[in-house]
Amino acid sequence: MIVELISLILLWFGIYYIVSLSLNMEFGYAGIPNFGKALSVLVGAIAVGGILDRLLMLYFGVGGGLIEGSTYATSMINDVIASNPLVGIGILILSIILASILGFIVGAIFILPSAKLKEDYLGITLLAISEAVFLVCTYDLNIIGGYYGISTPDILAFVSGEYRGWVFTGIVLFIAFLVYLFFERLLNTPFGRILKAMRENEDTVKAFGRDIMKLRIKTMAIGSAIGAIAGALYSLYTVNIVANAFTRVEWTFFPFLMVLLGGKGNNKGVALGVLCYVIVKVLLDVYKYDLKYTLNIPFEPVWLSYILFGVLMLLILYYKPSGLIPEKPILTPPMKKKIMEISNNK
Amino acid sequence: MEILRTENIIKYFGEFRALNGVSISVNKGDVTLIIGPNGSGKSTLINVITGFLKADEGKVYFENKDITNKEPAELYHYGIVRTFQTPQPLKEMTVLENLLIGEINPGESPLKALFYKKWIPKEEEIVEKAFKILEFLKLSHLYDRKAGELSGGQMKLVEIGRALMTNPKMIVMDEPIAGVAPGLAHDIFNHVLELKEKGVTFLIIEHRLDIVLNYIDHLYVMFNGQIIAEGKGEEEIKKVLSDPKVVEIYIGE
Amino acid sequence: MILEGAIIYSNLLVLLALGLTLTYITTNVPNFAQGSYAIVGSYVALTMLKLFDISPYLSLPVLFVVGAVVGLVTYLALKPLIKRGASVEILMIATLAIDLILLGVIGAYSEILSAIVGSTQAKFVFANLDFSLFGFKGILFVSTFVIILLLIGLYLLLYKTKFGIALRASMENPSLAQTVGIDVEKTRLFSWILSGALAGIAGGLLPFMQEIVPATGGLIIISIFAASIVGGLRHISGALIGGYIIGVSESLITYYLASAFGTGFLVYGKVISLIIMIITLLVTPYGITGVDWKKVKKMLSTS
Amino acid sequence: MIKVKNLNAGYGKLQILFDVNAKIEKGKITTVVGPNGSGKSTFLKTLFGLTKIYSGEIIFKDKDIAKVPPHKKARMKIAYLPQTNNVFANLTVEENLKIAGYVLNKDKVKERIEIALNVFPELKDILKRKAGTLSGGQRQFLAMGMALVRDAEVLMLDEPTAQLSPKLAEVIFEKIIEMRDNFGLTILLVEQNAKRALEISDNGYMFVSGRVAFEGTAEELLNHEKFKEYSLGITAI
Amino acid sequence: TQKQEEENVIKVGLLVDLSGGLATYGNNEKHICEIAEEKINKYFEEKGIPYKVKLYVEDTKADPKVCLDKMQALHAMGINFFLGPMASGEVKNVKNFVNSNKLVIISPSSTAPPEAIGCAKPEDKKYIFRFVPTDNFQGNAIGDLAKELGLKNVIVIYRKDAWGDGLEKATVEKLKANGIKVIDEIPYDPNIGDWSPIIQTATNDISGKGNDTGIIFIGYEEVATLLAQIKDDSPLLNYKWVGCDGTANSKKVIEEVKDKAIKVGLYSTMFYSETDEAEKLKEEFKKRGYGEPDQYALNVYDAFWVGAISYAEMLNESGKYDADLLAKKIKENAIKYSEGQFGVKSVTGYIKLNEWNDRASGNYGIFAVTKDGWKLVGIWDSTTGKISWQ
Ligand SMILES: Nc1ncnc2c1ncn2[C@@H]1O[C@H](COP(=O)(O)OP(=O)(O)OP(=O)(O)O)[C@@H](O)[C@H]1O
Ligand SMILES: Nc1ncnc2c1ncn2[C@@H]1O[C@H](COP(=O)(O)OP(=O)(O)OP(=O)(O)O)[C@@H](O)[C@H]1O
Ligand SMILES: [Mg+2]
Ligand SMILES: [Mg+2]
Repeated sequence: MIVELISLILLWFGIYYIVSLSLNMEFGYAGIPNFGKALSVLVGAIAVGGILDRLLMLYFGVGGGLIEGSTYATSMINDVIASNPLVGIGILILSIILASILGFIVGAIFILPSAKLKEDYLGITLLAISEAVFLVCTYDLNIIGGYYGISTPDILAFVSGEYRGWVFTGIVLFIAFLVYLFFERLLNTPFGRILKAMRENEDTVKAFGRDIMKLRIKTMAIGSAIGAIAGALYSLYTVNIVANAFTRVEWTFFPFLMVLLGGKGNNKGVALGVLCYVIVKVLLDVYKYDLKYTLNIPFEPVWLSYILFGVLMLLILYYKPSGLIPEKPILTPPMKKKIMEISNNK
Repeated sequence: MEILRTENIIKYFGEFRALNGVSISVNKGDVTLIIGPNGSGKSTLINVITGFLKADEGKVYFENKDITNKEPAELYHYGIVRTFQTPQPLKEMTVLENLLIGEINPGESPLKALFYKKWIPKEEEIVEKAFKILEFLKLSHLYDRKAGELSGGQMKLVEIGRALMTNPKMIVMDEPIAGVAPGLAHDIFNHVLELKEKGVTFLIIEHRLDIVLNYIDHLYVMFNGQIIAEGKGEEEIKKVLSDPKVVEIYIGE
Repeated sequence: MILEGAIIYSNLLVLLALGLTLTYITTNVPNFAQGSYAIVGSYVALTMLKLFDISPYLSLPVLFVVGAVVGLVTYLALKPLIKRGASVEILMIATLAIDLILLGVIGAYSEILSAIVGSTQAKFVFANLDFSLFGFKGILFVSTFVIILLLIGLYLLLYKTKFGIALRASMENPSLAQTVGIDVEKTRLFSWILSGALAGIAGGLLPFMQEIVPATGGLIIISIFAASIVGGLRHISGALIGGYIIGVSESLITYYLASAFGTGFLVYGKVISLIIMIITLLVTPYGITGVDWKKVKKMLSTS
Repeated sequence: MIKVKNLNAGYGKLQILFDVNAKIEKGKITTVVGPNGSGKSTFLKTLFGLTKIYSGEIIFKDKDIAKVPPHKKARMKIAYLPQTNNVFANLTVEENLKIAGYVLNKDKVKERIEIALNVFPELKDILKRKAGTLSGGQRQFLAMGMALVRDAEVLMLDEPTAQLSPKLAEVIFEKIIEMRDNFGLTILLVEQNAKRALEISDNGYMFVSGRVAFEGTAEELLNHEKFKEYSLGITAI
Repeated sequence: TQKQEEENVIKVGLLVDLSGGLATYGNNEKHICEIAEEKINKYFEEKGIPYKVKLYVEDTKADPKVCLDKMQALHAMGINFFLGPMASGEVKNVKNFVNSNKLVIISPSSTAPPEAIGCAKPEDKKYIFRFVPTDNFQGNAIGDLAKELGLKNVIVIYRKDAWGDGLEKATVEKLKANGIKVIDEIPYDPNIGDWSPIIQTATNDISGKGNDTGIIFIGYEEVATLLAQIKDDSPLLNYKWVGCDGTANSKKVIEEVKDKAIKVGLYSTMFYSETDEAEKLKEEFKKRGYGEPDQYALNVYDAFWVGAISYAEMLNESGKYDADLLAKKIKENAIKYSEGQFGVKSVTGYIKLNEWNDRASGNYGIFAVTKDGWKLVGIWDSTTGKISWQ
């Protein structure tokens, strides 16, 4: 049981860490209130489901609608993967590439309203765009199968069932680690600094020659590309895509919670925030029944778990209103060197 | 030689005409001062020149290029840098970071940021420079303090320091020494003179005449959105300042 | 018929958006729990109906009070954070946590109520209880009346009384507000209470229009935000205008689109209202009430 | 009027003021000068209760008010004009003035606003404008006007003439003198326009690094070595 | 000892929507499972079967992602057998987790065809049972019912989700085959706030049509809200309405819009079994203050029984959890259970599963709203397609 719990926690840690890291760059660093984060995750799913699946259907010559067609096409590719793991890995890489390209493009377009809109107005507009796309994808069955959903290839068809979860968790953690390294490298630099400056005061940044719009576009393109990777991974994990699984609550609000819990503008803090969230959630999911029986409450433990979850989150916020690990200044190597010099001189 | 010229700038806020046909000319390497009663449109003029407000009519030329209503970011690349009357600190960032923003580093492009070699040299250079400026502004002991937690005068100093980080052709300063201790204010203007020697042009708004008059070459007086007097050189400036109209509206008895 | 529905729906959105705008104006917190506040009100109204046989219209005063208590409790929960100078985002996320708590409470309560009443109370409407007047539904009159009353009251309060100015002042700059002698604590408390009370009222009326389940709050919050924002977050009349834009586009415009392009469009009501909101915001970046009409007039007269 | 004893205060864990002792005499103008960041504003904020006090006493009318919350101090007829963010940007000029008289009754407010508008007639034309759209100087005299509306006994002003034209700055200084001489107000002034400020003051303090570096009459301070050092620059990059 | 006790407990997960749009159904399923839990435990005790069942309820909010999250958590607690989830999208989202971890689930209400939930071959669905026939059955029943009612033209109003969409398609197909003209197909958003666009559209469609026209409503209890919002003098109330198992026997309809429902009849199809077992269960359900159980609640009740019995047999035979054995047992026991071989009776009639493990049997009762509430007015025979009116 413990083993399964750990696997579960690690898997979700990995997936949410990828989403939260990208959100942290957009929101924690650049100050863009991206309440449409779920869109980038959905885009990842569209890359896998809407594009890759169609390619597979073409390749195998499966006709008919997307919903049934994808079932047959993926079933065929799964047979191939089962005997040739390389194909599975190839599909994983292909999915990630497709997702990040599509995410990159969508992110760059998605932020364009920010040319005119500020803060709350921008935040709600991003939310609205994301929600509109979500609803269209849910009701229109031709994009990714809507509420029926479509199948995606099982990249681990060669791994036997009981180990599949572990292997996939490993893959997710590995990719999350790469994403972490990427962001650390990308953001502990003048780029990260200028993003924070933009968050703090746009006028100053403008007066000193930076094009705010370009910076935002770059940020959101990268952020959405990474978010899309998480979406692709999730789709590959569940081996299918159901459009209404990409809700704003699960993929926007909770990641925001994780980022703020951990401490925005701090990639390590965010890791802690994600971990806290996932652990609390999983443990509550599991142990709430014991609570019910020990406390003898007259209603379903589900409700209790919602209440407790909310209370715990509030408590963490009380205890650490600027996150578990607060933001730290960006110190580039030359800054570190110079500061060392000064403190030695003292 | 003229570096900046405005022609008949008109600017409305709603129905209110804040600038009513302002034409000024600034010579390269001069320190030009604009004075005028509160609300006469000085800051508005500067905001139009630096692209933070769009002129309703009129033209702005910099080095004979038409820069009317260009974006602030673009003007920076023409060589114009400015400070704000109300300081605009990057509140959650350190004083040092606030200064470093003054110079553009190639590492601000996400692609180059990934390759340290592309930006470390520049970074070393600007860090060095930033500490020198902090030293001068008596802020070096506060380099790691958040800018939002500075005193009013210190914020003003950071604002100036950031402008000094760059090597622009022209620095536009909106009341740079309001709230700055008098001694340090003199120091700052002495530094202005140093930079002027190197050919930097200054366009400045300031009310503290007791301090700034010793350092300027050229004076404009604004009133109700118009230029009402101008003087170049010590003699003329004196004359303008003793003009009864100027005394009445601005200097007082 | 279609117009009537659209007006009622808009009215309810206005009511909900009013509360949201109010806490936003006065405490700067975008309250994600606003929807659930209303649902608390709905369940209380249901309780009054089931246990004491009191019509939901008559229980509005009670709902006002209950809503006020919910607002108060939320504020007390947020207070330590506000005191510690938490950022707007942190507060917003905290309201999300509160929303979750409310969902849990509502869900648990609905079960307990079901047990008492003897049938499942997880989902309900009041539409069948409504009266009708001149061939129109009662809710049309009641909601319109409540809105007019509240708008006038709020307008007078916020823009015409000293206390109203104090409310807005303490949001903008609490420490300066203290220097002029405003007890910032009290003003915040008041606006949360009032906002909760407004939501309570909205909660009593909402079931006349749509089905209520414990999660309804989370489902409607986007429409509430949309209404509040498209009208302009800084002014209470923004909620009025916004509520109508969102409400009317969700029903009326959707209906006309559907009759022009096929009934398939009918499911896209929310999408259409969101798109209209986005377009409106792109034209008027600070919401409708943020438009500088003098400037527009000048632009029109010069062109 | 106000007596400060061994005051230690700061922001959170960061101590700014160290063992400050001071006396603000009734009906007199006391001016505080000092380099940027020396703790002048912090001193005023501390008196008003906007910072964290670690130890020390603030005696006002024989009572220790160190722990009294700011909004109550406003009711004790202590007024404070902050250095920055001293108007409500989203309220109109009129609303700003009204709210300044929050603790007064309606008629009194009207009367005081009348007085303030007479001192700053420039405000009359812009009553309906949002304070956020004012020029720097206009904002400053709105803030001063708000201080006047308050009808206080003790007035603490943090750089009231910053950003004002020389003419208006002089008007302010004259008003300050008038308030002392005609209304008997106690005034605590922080100024970087130090020379002029000390010329009109009775007593002077100089702060350096959060400590009182000089205490005496204004005249003594004007002629003191330390003051010269502070007002004439010497360093360069 | 505790450990022993633990080993003798058969943990059963129930994945339902408790807080979202399907909350009443979720609650009904939950309550009926609680009744089943008691009865099964009593039955085990009487028969000397050394196990106890224990129910773990989770709220999925009808969100496929949440559904998978919860299933993962429950599985981590050692639960291998699940009742639910409710929607086809949810079933699809957990499908792979079920297969790779060898869990067994029985959904009481997912009706989409197997290919639509990602199963290319019966092998893919060997652990996924559905105790509800796919949409064709009920679609045929509704189509035939419309014909029997003498309808020549119909408007179909349907819920836009996997459940409503599937049933609508099947129904329309049958309607057309029966020579009935479908004037319009009007979808509605499951989270709909204002019904007036739907009402207005339907009114426009129907204006001037003869009384051989009808309205087919494919959705859940929101029909009560819809009817409540239709004005008393609306022309829509002059036509016959046909519902489905989502509306049949809805207590809300009786409580909230009985008069209007009587006026339009609201002929609704529902799984029919001759056993009086169902009646007894309904009685018990009502007695406990839960109201009227819906079709899906009855399905899950049977699913629980079959699952529990099979689980116990599996443990007896192999001593541990064995998915393949359990699946095999469920398939066999479904029939035995329907035939009453265990001494308890099915409440939903004969449960025959096809090669996809989906239910492939069943007659439909036709219920209508009368002055005395819901009444069985006819029975549709799945083999003949004929309706025998009562
Ligand atoms: N909110 C704050 N949080 C933390 N430190 C602060 C804060 N405000 C001011 N400080 C620090 O306290 C010290 C004293 O600041 P203060 O504002 O009292 O200076 P001052 O004498 O008024 O200077 P100035 O003449 O520039 O207004 C400075 O070093 C400043 O950095
Ligand atoms: N955004 C705005 N909206 C409306 N009016 C404005 C706005 N900005 C400035 N004004 C008005 O335009 C006039 C000129 O303002 P400006 O800031 O240029 O004055 P200034 O000469 O810089 O004064 P000061 O010396 O006090 O800073 C003032 O009357 C001011 O109130
Ligand atoms: Mg100015
Ligand atoms: Mg100060």
